[in-house]
Amino acid sequence: MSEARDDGIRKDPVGGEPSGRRTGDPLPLEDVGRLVDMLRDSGVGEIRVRQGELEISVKAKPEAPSPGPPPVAEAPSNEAVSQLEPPAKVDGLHAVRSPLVGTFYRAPAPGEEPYVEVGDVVRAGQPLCIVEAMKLMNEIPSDISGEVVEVLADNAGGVEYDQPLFRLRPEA
Amino acid sequence: MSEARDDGIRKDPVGGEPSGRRTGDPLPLEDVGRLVDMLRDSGVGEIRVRQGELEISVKAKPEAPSPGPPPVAEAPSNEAVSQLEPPAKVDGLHAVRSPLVGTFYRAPAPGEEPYVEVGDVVRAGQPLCIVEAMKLMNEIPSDISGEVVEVLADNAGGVEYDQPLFRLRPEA
Amino acid sequence: MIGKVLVANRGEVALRVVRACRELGLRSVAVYSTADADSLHRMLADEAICIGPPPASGSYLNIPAIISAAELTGADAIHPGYGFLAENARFAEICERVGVKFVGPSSRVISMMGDKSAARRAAREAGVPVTPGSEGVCANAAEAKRVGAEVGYPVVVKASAGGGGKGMRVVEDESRLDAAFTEASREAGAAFGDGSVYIEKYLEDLRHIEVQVLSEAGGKTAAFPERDCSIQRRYQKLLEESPAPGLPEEARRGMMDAAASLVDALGYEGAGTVEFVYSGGEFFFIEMNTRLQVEHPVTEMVTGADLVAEQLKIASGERMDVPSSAAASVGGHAIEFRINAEDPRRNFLPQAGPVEFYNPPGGPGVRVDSHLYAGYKVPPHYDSLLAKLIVFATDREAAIRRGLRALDELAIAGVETTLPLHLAILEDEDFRRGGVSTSFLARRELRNDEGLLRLVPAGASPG
Amino acid sequence: MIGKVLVANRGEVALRVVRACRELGLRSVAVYSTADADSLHRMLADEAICIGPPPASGSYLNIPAIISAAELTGADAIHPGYGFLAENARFAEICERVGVKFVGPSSRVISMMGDKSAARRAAREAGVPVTPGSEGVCANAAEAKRVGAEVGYPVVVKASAGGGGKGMRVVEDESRLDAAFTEASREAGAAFGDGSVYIEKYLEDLRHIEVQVLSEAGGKTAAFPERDCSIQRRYQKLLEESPAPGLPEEARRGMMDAAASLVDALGYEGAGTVEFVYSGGEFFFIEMNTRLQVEHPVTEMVTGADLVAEQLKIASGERMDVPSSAAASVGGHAIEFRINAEDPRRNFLPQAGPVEFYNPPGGPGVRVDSHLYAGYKVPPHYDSLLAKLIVFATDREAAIRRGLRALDELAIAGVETTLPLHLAILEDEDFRRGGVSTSFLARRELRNDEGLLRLVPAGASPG
Repeated sequence: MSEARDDGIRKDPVGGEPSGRRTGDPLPLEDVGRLVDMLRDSGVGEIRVRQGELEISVKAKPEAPSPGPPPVAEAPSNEAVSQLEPPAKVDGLHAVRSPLVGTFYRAPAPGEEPYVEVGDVVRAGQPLCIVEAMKLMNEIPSDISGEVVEVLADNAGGVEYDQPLFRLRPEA
Repeated sequence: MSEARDDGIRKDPVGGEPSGRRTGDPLPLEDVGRLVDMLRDSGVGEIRVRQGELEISVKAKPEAPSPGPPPVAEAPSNEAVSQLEPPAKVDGLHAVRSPLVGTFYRAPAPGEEPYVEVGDVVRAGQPLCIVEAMKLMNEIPSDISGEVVEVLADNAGGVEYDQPLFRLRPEA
Repeated sequence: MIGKVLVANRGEVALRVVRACRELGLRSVAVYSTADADSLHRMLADEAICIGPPPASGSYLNIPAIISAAELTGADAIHPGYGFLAENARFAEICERVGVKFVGPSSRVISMMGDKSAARRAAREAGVPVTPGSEGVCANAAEAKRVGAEVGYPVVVKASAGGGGKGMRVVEDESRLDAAFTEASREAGAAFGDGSVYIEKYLEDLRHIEVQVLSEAGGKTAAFPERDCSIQRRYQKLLEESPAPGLPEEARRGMMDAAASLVDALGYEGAGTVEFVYSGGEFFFIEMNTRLQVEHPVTEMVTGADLVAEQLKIASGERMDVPSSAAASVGGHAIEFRINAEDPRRNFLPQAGPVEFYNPPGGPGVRVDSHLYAGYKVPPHYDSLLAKLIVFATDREAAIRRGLRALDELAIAGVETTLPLHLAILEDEDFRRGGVSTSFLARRELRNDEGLLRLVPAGASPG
Repeated sequence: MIGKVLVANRGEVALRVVRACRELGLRSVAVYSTADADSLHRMLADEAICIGPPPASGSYLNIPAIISAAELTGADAIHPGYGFLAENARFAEICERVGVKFVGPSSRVISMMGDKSAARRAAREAGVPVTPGSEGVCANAAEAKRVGAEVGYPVVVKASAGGGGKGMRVVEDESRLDAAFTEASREAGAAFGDGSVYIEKYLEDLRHIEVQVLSEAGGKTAAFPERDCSIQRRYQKLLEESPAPGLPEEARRGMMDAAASLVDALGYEGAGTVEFVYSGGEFFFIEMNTRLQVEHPVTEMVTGADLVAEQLKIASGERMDVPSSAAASVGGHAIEFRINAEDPRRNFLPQAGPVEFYNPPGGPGVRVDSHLYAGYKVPPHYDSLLAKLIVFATDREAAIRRGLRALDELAIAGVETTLPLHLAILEDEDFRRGGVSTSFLARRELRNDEGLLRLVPAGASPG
């Protein structure tokens, strides 16, 4: 899906014009407003859109870490897209979950370095990956500070909402 | 129903001829066999049949008192014929239950004295009442020795299988 | 006119009758054993009365207890359901004598149809084709041999009082007839208290096809489009459908007309089923069931009739609400699946115990007749039928697809059931083609295939 | 041809679509919010994907999440069910643009029918009678007054973008029109972001009657016998039936023909419903719902059609399997009862929480469409519809008796539901006579009568 990055769909959610913007153009405030709405409704941490020279980035206010993961129901026996979800905390580890359904990318763009590798120590708010939905690249920030112990999702694979993406050992 | 004691039905279960038997007739062994079967299948303590000069009585072997009443399920909310069943033992009392569905009579025959009154002390095996089913008078013996504390069923009223009929205070 | 109906049965059929009573404005009385105190038929009837201990002999077969319950509750009719006392002529006779309306034919008719050789005679007299064989009971092996020579081997020796395969022997040639006659007679005597046997030509590759009838006893008679009940295991029906796949219209009309003739000749009252074997384009009467059948909903789905309501109307002396002779099919196809508490992976071992989870299927074209609910405990004392799932669709292929969908939705946890066997049957190529014989299941083995069951030819090497 | 269908919905309608897919051999993909992780639609679909948090804005209304789910699972069609995104023209347009087949009409038609004044114009142009009133939107109160004088008072001011009674005002005489116009316009602006309003003559004692249509978009169109949806509470339908009691055949044909004309004129694709008011022997178009409706099973029961399967066939480019123009009724009567998680004894307070016991009714003529099971937790985030009970019988009286029987069997413990209200409606004399108006419930109060609910005339003294 990533090869179709500049088809007609991409601009619909942001409502912009199809072709290159220039420095003198009026600021696309309506687009920004929509992105803000989308960020709020979807619960993601950040949305970034780049289009030619235009780049809009919307980030959520840093929140107090949530008291715990949302309850996970027993997985029924159907062929779900996702793997069986491991419990959020195993051996004191913390799972960073996907705030939206989409395609998981470990790097900001094809050919670039992954945001993080196993063994990296990250700060809360630091981007860990991208989840793409409808051609929008959503940077997923870490919700805690700690060490990356495991990457749970496959690069360029689908992830569900609330699916664990990384396991982190929280900072002592 | 008790006034219809000598209609055609009465003899069907015992298979006898309709009219008066006399002392010289062969013994109705087939009838006895059927009553034995009936006693065994129904779980009653005694069956007595009188017809003219013939009288057959079949009693069950005295059993060790059963370890407890059969489990009683929660009464569903429908209009059952019976009253709500009181628990089998209240304040150490014992319930004597009906071994069959039928009509409850406190006395052996209309106009006669009841088998027992509240306050009477009875022995295990002593008849407490009659439950009539299909014109057969089934004497119901007490399954324990003790004092009659309460009569739970109405004279000439219907009783269900397993319905408590009397409350007895067991002999110390 | 009847006003209050005692339902002398349990399980799904007791519920079926309670439902029909409620819809007709009749009061219903459930009877139950202590093992069924938590049963839906007790809870949903207008009144309920406990009639005895768990063993059926002391409760659902206990005639004095049931008659007493009818008297105590003032019920003026008794519906026997199927099984238990439904074909007990003595019970029907006692009902007649105590003035409680037995919902069904007269004790005389029940008695005659219960005697298989008498039933054959009655059918022959009504002009209904019967399997070639003895006129009535065969007095001895010599008479049996005469009949055998006449109709040709193989023949089958059958108990006149029989049913369910007991007292039955297939005989390949005359040399084995003596022994088979003696064995069948002895087995029949032990099982039914009557050693009478009769001889029929043994037909192979036959289909079991039956015709539902309703009759007002001297008034109108209706014969319904047939049911195909050829999917059986050890003479027990498992899956029934209507119409019978690929049955020529001529055979259908022939069986419906034959059934109506027999019923009229008997002066039959109420609902009944005339059973035929169908083989090589010919059909022969085998027996008549003088009661409601487990598979009656199949007919209800394709014709829109409410057979239990009609039984009650007829018993009440009212006219039935179905067209005289042969009710028309609405042009669809119905299949019933019997979901029994038996483990098909362990030789159909009966199951008992709590049903921890129960999800009946819903949606279009699905009917469920069942006394199950989550938390219900299946008692070990009775028949293993837990639920009947009936699907209806515009044609057989659509009904099969709907059946697969509904069986997939149906969930029963806690006891094993015949559900996976039904899925396997629906996936079988011969079944999907339609028109298989009663040996369908006997010629196949069940194979475990990653948790699912599959049918494979009997004796095939492991797949 | 489509092969895999994403069901962009939850609850009973998601199950309905999953069932249809399975029966047609299409793969199904359920989407669910974290609040619905234990839901049957998730469990019964072939695949399932979690799309967001409990609030619908983040999950079932989250267009990017749903489109992503379709892309990830390779679904080539999306069925929107009803509610949520079913009449969202933008969603349909996005589906069109990403090349996923939206099961429904084009975004252009959804958009046009979503604008009530545009829909009125389209109906008028197709020769369908519309309620007397303004040609389109009224620019100002002066224009509204001109229309009011023309059609006569009372009139009703309605929001063009509206629905569900929002932005709506009944005006008894001209003196109140100015204020009502301003209020309605302001309310519409706040609710829908569009303050446009139009004027219609206000009809009293009207019945809500609607016609189900199916169309192949340029190919065949079928209009089905009508549904009567006059039993409403605050513009929410509660009970629907077909056919409409006492409706003259001429009016039935008139509405069916009108619906078919409109659909043909629109180049409509798929299933839809043309809604009419019926008053004093006349009928007028009010609006068209461009989607499957909650009450579609009522039509399925009386005609034998499978509307969801037909939707999927049409979306797949196949021919539909229903007779062109006006499918014939099979001659029975069907009633649907909406069992909502609302407490009718406490002003219909919405209920949430665990369903401790659930017993759906079974037996003949009963259909249940529900996502309930014992142990299911009703989440507080969504619509209150728990189950649809649909009964079918040969005539209305028999259907009502069957409804009473089935409602009596239906048991839901743990949450209060509208079940007792339905029992009260079925016992109401006016309802039983049939043909009541949409004010039926408004003119009555609920009275507790020994645990049961009864309907009494509004304002009556306590009984």
